Amino acid sequence: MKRVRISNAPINAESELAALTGLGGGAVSSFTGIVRDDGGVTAIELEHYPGMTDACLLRLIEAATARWSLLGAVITHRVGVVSVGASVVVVAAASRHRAEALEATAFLIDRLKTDAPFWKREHFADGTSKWVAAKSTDDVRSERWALV
Amino acid sequence: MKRVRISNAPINAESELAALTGLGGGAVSSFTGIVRDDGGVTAIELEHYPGMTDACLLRLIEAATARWSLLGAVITHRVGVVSVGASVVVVAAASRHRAEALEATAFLIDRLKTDAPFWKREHFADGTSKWVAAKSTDDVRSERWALV
Amino acid sequence: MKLLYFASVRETVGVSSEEFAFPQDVRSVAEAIDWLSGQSDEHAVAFHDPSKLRFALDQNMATAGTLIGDANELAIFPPVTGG
Amino acid sequence: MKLLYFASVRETVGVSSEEFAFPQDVRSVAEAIDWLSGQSDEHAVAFHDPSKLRFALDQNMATAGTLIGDANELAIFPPVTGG
Repeated sequence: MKRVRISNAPINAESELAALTGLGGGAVSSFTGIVRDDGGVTAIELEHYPGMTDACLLRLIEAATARWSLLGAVITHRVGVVSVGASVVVVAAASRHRAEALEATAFLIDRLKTDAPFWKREHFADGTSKWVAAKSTDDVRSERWALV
Repeated sequence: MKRVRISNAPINAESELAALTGLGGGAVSSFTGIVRDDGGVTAIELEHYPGMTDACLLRLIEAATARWSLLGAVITHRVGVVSVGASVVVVAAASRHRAEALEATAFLIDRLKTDAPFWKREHFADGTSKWVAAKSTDDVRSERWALV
Repeated sequence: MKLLYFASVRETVGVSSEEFAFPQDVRSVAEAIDWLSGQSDEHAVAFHDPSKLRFALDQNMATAGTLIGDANELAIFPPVTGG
Repeated sequence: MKLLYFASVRETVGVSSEEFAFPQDVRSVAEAIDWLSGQSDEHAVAFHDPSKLRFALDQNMATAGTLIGDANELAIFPPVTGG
């Protein structure tokens, strides 16, 4: 089970996980990214590259499936305006044993951060907004997964 | 937010995660363990050491909180009879950034497997049952987390 | 001293809990296991290989070498298999 | 060649998409960026530091050195910040 969704509507981890818990595996692992109230942020606005995003996320799932023995994986990502406290992204993986699901989940979110064509704009309480800068720490975490 | 629950009733990841998504952090990670249909298993039966279990699980959360910057962590574990496909355990952690929640989740489930006083009996379709043997691979994964 | 048995140990001994007054020379968990093995055939079978047993003293994990001291509760069980 | 711009690049150039026929000597992404910089003041500002830009050719990630070949779509954007 491989599923990618780009969503304008609120997402929640529960419905994303439901599909994975019924695959017969013993392990489901998930990561949910949530909008933080960083320095007065009230919401973020997510732009993406519509033609490329789905294919990119599906490639991440294919890469995870090639690397670990998975029964399924899902990625759901919000676009548009997302308020503080709401979920931006849910990634999850199912496997027979726990190591695979745990590692694949970390891989998927680490690679999504550096590879998937999304851009975040922060909106502040005073009405201003600015683009979020990419973080070098994300590059470091993503490169950990390079196959040697 | 630190919460430990031993449950006779079905558990689901969603309600366990709900408490963690509202803590102001940007990251919630979870692991759900599910009863597998291994060689005709129809259900497992979980025995535990009531006086010790809660304290042990809370100590695991304390250890994770001391090691990583967490906003909260929860562990919920079933006892009694749990059917194939149902969740046995949910562990989850919340943090500002993703690395901490992801690592703490893996730590909590790895250590729970080797440290928490639960014992599993497998029930089979033919009416027989047997105690599950501990796995040396669980010891290896747990010892990965030893502080050097 | 309150003894608690779990899982296969409980089934082999035949009870989940019992009380014993250990003799003075029983100081460690290993010595307690050795002494308990003499209490019945069932105890002997349950405790014949201490390397396959795990222990908790007053609900804290212990090893065969741990001294009993003034602990009130000794739990004996196979390696745990939760999660 | 269809050009697509995203996020701050889109805002600086002032359009999200446009079409150009590159001259024959524009073979790589870097050469395309250099040529595009000459199209307007806005293009010049948006593309003045290629090290801060990322590229996709026909929706696959590319680098400055990637040859355009017979690709139909070149996307130019700042480093991604999703998740």
